[in-house]
Amino acid sequence: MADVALSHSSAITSRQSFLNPRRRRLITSVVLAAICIVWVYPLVWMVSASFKSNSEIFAGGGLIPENPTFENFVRAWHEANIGAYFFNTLFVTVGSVLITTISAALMGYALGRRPFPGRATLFGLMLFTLFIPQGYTIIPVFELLSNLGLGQSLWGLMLATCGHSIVIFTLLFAGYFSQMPKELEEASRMDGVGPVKTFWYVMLPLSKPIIVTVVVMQTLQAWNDFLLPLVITLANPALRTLSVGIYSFRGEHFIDWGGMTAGSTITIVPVIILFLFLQRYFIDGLAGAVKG
Amino acid sequence: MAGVKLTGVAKKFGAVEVIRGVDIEIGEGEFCVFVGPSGCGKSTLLRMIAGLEEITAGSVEIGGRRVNDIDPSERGTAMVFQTYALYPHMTVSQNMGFGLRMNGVPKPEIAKRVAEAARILQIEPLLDRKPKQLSGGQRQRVAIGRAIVRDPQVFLFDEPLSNLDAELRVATRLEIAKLHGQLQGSTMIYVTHDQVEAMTLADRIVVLRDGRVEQMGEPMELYERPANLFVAGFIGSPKMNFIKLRATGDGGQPAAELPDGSRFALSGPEANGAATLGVRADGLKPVDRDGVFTGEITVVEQLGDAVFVYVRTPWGQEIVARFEPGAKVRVGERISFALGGRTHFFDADGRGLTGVTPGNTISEARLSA
Amino acid sequence: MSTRQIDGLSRRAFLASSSAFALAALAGRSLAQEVKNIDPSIAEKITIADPSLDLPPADGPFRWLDSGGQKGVFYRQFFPKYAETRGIEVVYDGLPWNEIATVLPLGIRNGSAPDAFNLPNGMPPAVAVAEGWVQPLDDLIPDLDAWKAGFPAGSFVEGVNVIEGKTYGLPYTSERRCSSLLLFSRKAMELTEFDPGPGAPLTWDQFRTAAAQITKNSGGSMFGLIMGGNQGNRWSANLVQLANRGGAACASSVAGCLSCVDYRTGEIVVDKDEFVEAMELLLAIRDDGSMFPGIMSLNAPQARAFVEQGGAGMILQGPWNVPIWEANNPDFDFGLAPTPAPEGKDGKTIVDALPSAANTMYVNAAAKNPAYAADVFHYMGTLDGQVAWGNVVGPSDPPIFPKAAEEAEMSERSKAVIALQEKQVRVSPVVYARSPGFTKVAQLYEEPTPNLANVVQGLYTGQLSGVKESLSKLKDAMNAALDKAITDANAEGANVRREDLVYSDWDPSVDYAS
Amino acid sequence: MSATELHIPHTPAATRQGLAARIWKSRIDYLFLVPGLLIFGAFIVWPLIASEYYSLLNWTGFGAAKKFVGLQNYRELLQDEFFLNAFKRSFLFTLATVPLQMFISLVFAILLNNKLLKLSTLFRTMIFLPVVTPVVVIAIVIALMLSPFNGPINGLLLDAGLFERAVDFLGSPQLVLWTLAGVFVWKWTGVTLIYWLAALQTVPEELYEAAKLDGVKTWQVTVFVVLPIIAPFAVVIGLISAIAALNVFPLIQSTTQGGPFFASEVMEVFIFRIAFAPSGGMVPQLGYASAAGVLFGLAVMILTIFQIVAVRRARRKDPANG
Repeated sequence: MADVALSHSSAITSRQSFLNPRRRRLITSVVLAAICIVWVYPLVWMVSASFKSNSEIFAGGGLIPENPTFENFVRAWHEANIGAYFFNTLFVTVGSVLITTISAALMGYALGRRPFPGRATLFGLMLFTLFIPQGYTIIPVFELLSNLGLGQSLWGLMLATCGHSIVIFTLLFAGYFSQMPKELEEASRMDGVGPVKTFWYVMLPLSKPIIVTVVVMQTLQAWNDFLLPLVITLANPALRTLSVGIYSFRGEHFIDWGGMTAGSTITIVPVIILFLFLQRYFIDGLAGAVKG
Repeated sequence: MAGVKLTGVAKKFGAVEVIRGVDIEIGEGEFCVFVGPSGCGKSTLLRMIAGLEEITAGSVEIGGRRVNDIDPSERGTAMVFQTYALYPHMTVSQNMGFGLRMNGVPKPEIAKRVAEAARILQIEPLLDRKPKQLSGGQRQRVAIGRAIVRDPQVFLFDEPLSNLDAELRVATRLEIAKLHGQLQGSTMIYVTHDQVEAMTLADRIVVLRDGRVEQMGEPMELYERPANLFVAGFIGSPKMNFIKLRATGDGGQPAAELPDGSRFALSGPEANGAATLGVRADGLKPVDRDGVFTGEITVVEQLGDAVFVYVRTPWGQEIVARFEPGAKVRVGERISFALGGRTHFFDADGRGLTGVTPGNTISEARLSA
Repeated sequence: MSTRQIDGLSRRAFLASSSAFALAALAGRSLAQEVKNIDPSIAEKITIADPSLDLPPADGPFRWLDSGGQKGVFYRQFFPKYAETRGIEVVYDGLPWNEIATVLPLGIRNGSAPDAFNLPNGMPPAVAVAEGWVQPLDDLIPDLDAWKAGFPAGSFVEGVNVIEGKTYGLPYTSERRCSSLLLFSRKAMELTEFDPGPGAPLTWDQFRTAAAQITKNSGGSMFGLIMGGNQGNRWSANLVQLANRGGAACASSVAGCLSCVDYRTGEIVVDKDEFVEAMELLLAIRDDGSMFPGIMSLNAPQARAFVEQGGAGMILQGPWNVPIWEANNPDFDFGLAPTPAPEGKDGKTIVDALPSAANTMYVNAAAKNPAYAADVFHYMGTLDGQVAWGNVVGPSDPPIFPKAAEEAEMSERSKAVIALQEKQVRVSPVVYARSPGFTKVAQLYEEPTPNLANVVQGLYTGQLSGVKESLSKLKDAMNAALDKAITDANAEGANVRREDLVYSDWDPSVDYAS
Repeated sequence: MSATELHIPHTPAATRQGLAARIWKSRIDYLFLVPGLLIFGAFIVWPLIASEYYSLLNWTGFGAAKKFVGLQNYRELLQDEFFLNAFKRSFLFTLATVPLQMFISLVFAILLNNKLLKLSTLFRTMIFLPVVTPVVVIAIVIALMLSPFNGPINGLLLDAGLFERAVDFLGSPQLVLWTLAGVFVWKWTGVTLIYWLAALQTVPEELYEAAKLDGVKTWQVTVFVVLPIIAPFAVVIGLISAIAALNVFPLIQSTTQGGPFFASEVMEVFIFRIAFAPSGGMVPQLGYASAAGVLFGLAVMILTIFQIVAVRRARRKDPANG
């Protein structure tokens, strides 16, 4: 934007010609770079600390470790049981992403495109629940899972994790599908393709931006989720997810800054990699959420 | 191959009646165009034939079989959509073969049919492209190809050309006309709001308005004998000139009075009811005297093969007349016209009157005398 | 104040007092991790005798749940050996108290609760019995009476681990602990003019001066005093025990319907001068700048670690610090002394009952392997088991058999702690024994917010002002809550009165005994 | 064009058919709904209904003893200063974070919206990183960074001579809520930034060009052309951000648990404390906590409805975005 408004006429004056668009851009870049470095400093500091011994961390000093060590990672991996927690989290995340995406897409399709009786009511109900804080509903959720025999299993956790954002995702899908030309469905209907196949072969492939958004958002949700896994895995620490594991590791190692930062680093690496790979789709999808 | 017969077909959306009892019979192999202004229900009617809209009342028969409650895919119809409705994530050949694939047609058979359709439409080089990589015209062909591979008895076109630019529209119109020739015996139903398309393509035109059939017939029949004001105004370009008449027939001799008070005689059995005079641009002949009316030229449009001259009448109406190329007319000139070609008369309800012909101008002098 | 009479333990007050450990046991959880250098030979010294009873084949793994901490250290060594000897599989879980509070009720409901467990903090055993969570030991341990006779007097108390004549809990650790010992780094103490020790407590003034001197003389690298400030129980325990030293005769409960009750009068004494002055002492240390910065974001283990690392000189904490420091950092030179007392005073530290209610183990009413639970319980109630326990746990959760405490192998410091606690800690009357209806009161009692821990925190951070006013307000709220609970309990037929809390014969300087 | 016709079929047709027939006809649609409805019903609707029922009980959440007390919980809540304070803090927190977050992200968005700025994707990614970092990790990092003892930030402040004594960001009752608000803004600005960038996409390129030719300065274009165009989005973005800001439980629970002395206890933390984590020997009061949740939910909903009305108004005023 910096150069956009540099006008013809004003560019003639000497002050302005010093600040030509290129220079302006350069200055903007430098300022932004400085801000961004401060912005990510805590995370960089965390990664840096994870390679330092505790005494070096406490001594302060620069970001580059004097005697880089992997010991923190080894310790965090073993003592925080990160390996096992990692796979628990992965299991819950992948499962909940699959279930959520498919259910939200199906429901979003029906809500967005199919004029079935009760559609408006369901829409209203979903909007109504969208704004109600869910933190305190954990007891009924747990009761339900217990009654289903899933109160202490990763499956239960996976299912309950799906509940978090299903409404938002459904509305995202519904919004997206409702904007699709209905001729696509009609064409496929003329071709003798049933609603299920049409959904699967035509509509779903076309909703890739939303799918990616939902996948990333649900991954973040499942990977971040705290209260739900905390309660569900209370009785069985072997089922803990990374967030809960790191939280309790922290409870046990308040002074082991190296271990905590190493554990944290291990935890965020997969999500960050996922984000870097999918960021274009993800950002498009998020953007769609506000435009739609 | 089959004809299509609509009997008393009606459609309601809630309390809104969109189609109000339509009876149409389209013969096998016929190219029938539904034409009408926006909102006249032509697309709805087409979609009812396709099975995309439910039929509130009446019956639709295709090939003698009542299809009201038959699934779209079972009706033997194929549809080409205005927006093409190509599946964006599939290649051209996948687009064309999708329906067949989903219905378990063996792969070699699909390939064969797709290749055949591609050959007919000359889109073989495009088969592996995605719709995004195609031009509008090419997309249109793919959409038609998708219809062809289904080998339907009835082709349904829903304004297939409206998304194309003018030049392409003309070219594609020709292609469709050719296609109709190639696909021997295929019945085609074509919806458009463009009367030129209707005139050029149709074996038969159905003019619709407000969910009713205004007139049905061959193009020239409609052009020459519009059943009512609406059809008369809708068919033909430039639009037919309409001039309000005041019937002044006294006694035996019917006559009509133009808004400026000039009068001319009328003859014919229904002459007394004439309320509107309709005359196309080529029905006005410039005359030196005894013209029906005189006006001042406001605009001259040179089209090369013709000249359209817009004339302001004394009562302030703008009338268009066709001149031969090279006609020497200038803006600001006054010019008199006589009714030199086919004229149309309509009664107060807009119904076309048959057999009414204009007679001589009744001069002021005679009048005053 | 003459005859002694132990009726039993106030379950609720008891549990409440133990919730000091409750939250400390959040820390407790960490102990298991923190004590890394356990001598493996200790496990070898655990001898497991033949089964005390006929053991049926196990139905699935035998599962044991407690609050971990030092207990975890013991059981993680004990159970592998036990499992091997008995030829069964054992699953041991050590969970923080707040997790037990959530997990156990849910587990009971969906049938996944372990065979033996600690009750959630704040849950009166009578409630657990009434709700059918636990089963009595009477039918599980054949020689029950002989076994019980091996315990010191006051171990089995009606209303605490005996309900309506049936024995439910295994009371295997002693509550005779002082959770606000003055623990200090010798290096830090050398910066002061004082030399405290087990027999030489500091006065409050000395304590304050020492803190200031450490801060000043270390040149700012070290602060005089540290506390786990975001852990409410540390505030209340320290305040009550400082007040105890000034003569306040009430247990250091953080919660519960009978917290801070002086049984001599039956009154809640939380706004008495001893309390006010103890609070003002803490505020003075804060205002001197001698308190470690940012303690409101520290929990107890963190605070403990800063002492070890040289960030702070002194800490008011429990005996469990001793084995932790010794195990983690053998080079760390630290000393200990009783809680500082006001000039010229030497009040006792009061606990609600002899057995540690928090550590008491119960058998699941729906246990799959009750016999094995009983077998382990039986073992823990023998001298062998008690010594094995003492060897590992040391002074943190002392064995309830005094003989075991003597016989167990412990460091000098640990022995000194136990001796100090024997001298310093006294058991108060237990109201549940005399008036069983109070179990109902305990169930119905609704703790006021803010509670004592909150008020102390609020005063410390400056969100509350006026020590006396705040504590009086708290007392009124506690009284109101207690009176309401009594009224409600009577409505349900408890038949109790506020006067039941008065034990005019109680002498706080000696254990109250029947 | 038959555009108008095309839209008509979308309105659920009230045909002459009976409801049953229409339902039967839509049976496949209901099939589509099944998995989603199961999840929605089980994990959202049922807990809500259950909570509202619980809110009428005097119930710990565990024992079998449920006592119906009608609206008593609600009456008590309205006199509970801790509830009222938590309520107030929640809204204060929202009022502090939402505008700040929106402003910071808007500035970023305007700067990053320059196609010629080569590093803009990198910058955007950097600003987005805290968003993808789990809250628990953020809590750890923040606690370490802000530690008054050995923490790098205090080290910096002390070295710079800005303060004499270390600042206890998370331990001081005066600072803690604002510290957390800052952390919250830092964590979530990345998302708002994306929303703003999306909004900026709707500003036609020609407008910038036209302004350029008119000799209008950058800031003038921004203030007088761009901002008015994207203004309607502000309401939507504000709404999304406000909802997010009311759900700060994980951040606060994993940093201060609402302390010190309730200074950072917002609504969700209050509810959690009452329902699950009563301090000391306090008994959980699920009924009471549920009532608090219901009241809070109602308040949030009313707030939301206000905002939605505002959105509608804004959209109506600006036909371009209708």
